[in-house]
Amino acid sequence: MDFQTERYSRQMLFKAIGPEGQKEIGKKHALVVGVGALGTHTSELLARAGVKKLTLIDRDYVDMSNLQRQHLFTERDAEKAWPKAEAAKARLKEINSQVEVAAVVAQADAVLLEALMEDVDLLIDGTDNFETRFLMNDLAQKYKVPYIFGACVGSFGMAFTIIPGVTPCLQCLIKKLPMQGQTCDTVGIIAPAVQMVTAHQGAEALKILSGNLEAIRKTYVSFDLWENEYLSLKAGALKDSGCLSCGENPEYPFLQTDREMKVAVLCGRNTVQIRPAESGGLPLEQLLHQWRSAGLEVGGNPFLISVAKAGTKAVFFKDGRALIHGTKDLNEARKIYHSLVG
Amino acid sequence: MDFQTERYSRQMLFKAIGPEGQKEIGKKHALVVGVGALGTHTSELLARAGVKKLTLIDRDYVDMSNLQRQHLFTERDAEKAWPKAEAAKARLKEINSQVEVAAVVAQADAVLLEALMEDVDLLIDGTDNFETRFLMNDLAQKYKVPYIFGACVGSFGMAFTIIPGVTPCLQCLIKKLPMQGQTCDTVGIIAPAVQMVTAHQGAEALKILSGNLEAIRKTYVSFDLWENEYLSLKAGALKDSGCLSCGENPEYPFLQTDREMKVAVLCGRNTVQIRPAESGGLPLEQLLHQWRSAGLEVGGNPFLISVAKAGTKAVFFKDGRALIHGTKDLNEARKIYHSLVG
Amino acid sequence: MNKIMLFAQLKEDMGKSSMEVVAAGKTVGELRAFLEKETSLGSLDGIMIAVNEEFAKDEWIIEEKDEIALIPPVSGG
Amino acid sequence: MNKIMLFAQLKEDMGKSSMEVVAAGKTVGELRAFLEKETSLGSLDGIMIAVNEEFAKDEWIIEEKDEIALIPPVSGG
Repeated sequence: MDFQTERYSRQMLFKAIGPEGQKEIGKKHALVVGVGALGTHTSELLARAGVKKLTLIDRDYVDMSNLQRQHLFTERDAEKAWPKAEAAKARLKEINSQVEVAAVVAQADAVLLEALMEDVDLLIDGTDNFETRFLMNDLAQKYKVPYIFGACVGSFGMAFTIIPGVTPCLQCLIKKLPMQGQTCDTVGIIAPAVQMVTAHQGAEALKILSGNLEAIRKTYVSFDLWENEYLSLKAGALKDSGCLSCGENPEYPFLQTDREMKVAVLCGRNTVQIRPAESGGLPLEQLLHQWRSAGLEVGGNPFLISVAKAGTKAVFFKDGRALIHGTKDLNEARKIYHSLVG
Repeated sequence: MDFQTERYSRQMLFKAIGPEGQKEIGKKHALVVGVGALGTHTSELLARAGVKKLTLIDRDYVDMSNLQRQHLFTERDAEKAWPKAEAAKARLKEINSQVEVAAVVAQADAVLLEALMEDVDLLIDGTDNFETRFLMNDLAQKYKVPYIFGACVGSFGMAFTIIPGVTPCLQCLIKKLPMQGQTCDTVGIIAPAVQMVTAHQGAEALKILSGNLEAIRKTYVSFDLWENEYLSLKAGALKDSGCLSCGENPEYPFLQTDREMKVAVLCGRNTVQIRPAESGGLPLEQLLHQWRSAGLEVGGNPFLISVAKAGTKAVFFKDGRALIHGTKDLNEARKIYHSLVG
Repeated sequence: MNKIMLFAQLKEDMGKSSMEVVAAGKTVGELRAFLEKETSLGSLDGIMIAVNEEFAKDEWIIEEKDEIALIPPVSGG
Repeated sequence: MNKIMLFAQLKEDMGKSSMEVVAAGKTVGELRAFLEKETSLGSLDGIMIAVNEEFAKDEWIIEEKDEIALIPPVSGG
């Protein structure tokens, strides 16, 4: 048995994959958007499984609070504040030197992601916000590439496989950008919830990459590991022929750059302004409640709330707009915004 | 926020754990028996979660075929054939230098395990055979320590939390040592099945270690990620007051060293003889079928089967006995035995 | 009566994991509006609603004894 | 009739994921012996049997329409 055959022998012994499926996996390129908890787990899994290429995209760097649930990273990565995509790439190369890994340290916006789509076979969700998820959802539809959605918070999580032309898309399932304020920064997260999501994402990825399309899960999984709950929900009825993302006359709204979240430094001030893609507005009262119970220092009035966070002060308005005082760094401001709103 | 508070901040934000639960986790010692697929995942999870101490025990060394599903290990570990417990320890120290890690490179037999039990708070199942699981099950009962059972093969897996005095034990659930011949070496394994088991084992471990005993799962989970199946089965009815492991008059049969599997080099020959703990016998026909469909070279007659495997020839008799020709290494012989029979 | 199962923050908001409501005859959209108005769940915008383990559109009419689940999408990752 | 759900290698052995059997009135132990004798499942030693999502002892008596699951313990790790 040669080196590579030995390496993947247990995966090839699994009948539904076999040597043929392994060969298929070895030709495939997956784009992992977000290299945090979900993204590090799925990219480690796919590197070990022997995909041809992984592209990892993340704007953030490793910090101490990531180590509790984000694989691939060590204390040294946190001390050096290494970019997540680069730190992940370095470790993945030690794990499987045969896999091509491209690290992109940047904001995953529409222009960048479209430029990366050329030979991508699969989109994997590792992001921490719905803005980027809706963008990935549009990309999946426009380029006819499967997209494996996943998300988690606390002990709760969910996963769903979106196959263009077959299943409903994320926009069919969730009409509006959800802004509930439950994020890992407000209600925490335990690592097993991450693993539970990536176990589902990983199995779906192996089915898709090995050509076992008939095995793909048709249900939306939602679970709570602390409450010992597991739901597998049929989703087909939500497929909407009028959907602007996957319907008969798609417009891919999140690929329209004029609809993107606007992030800009306010002229002459140490403040970044953020205007979200949709102007559905923010449920200020609910957010106030979430942030207060997360132990954050909160103030405000009926028109706005202010929150102290990581040395900055973030002010949120009812119309969805936010000002992040104390920084001129656009990525840091985005990070704070998503860590508070989702 | 100091260093450690920041590190575990997202876990402490999770309400059921909180700062108090985190403090409890930081006082606890978990014994992980078997550092393969399950053991590497759970020990990484517990090291990241901030337990006080992990003891890792495994007799084996890293090889190429492990890398597809066993975390913590790299190509270099496989090239150097580093002992799994030591390779895991080295990586865990990079991940969390605050956690004490003891690596034990040895066969996990009754004498050794009993010697390790002194201040152990939790037993975690990372083994690949039921002989060792039944031993852990007896240990759990004798020392009143929770034991989190887990196992997987193919895309199929299971997990169950055993609390002495409360839940049925493994012996109540499975009366006899199962010998079905379905192992990772005969039907393969995909990494997401491993993650799915360890997500459950990890969540249960965090509940136990943080003192959230009321949240412990009372059901036996069994799933198949390829078939999209998930069962959560009530197990209480199987609790057996006459059980020799957890009943009213326990004998802890697997801690009796005269009942252990006997492994010995045959005098003057390059052959190891193995006699399993129980003489229930082997289902030769079933094993023949399994091995043949795994592509192994099989021969034999109604009284015995021979299988070629890893440069050795293993001969199995109806009474459960086996001869492993071509080695004098007891651990290698055990490994081959369990890789074929389970 | 209909059992409504709550998950994640909805469970916390209500302080319980399920509740009983008379929903038969209502559409899913009407139930959503009713719950927003009559309970302390707050805005259910973006919350997905499943009836008997199947996601249902807002026009779907709920029947007696149908089991309803409110699934909040969460954003972490 | 009773539906018997099969998992892991049992599914492969039978070439299907479930089968129908008349089991009402039999104990779980009798069903085990019956399946070993009348089907190609082979020895069910060590296979756990659940009735309506609850593991049952060998003496448990199966009723009409009870759903039965055969769960093989596997050894990998």
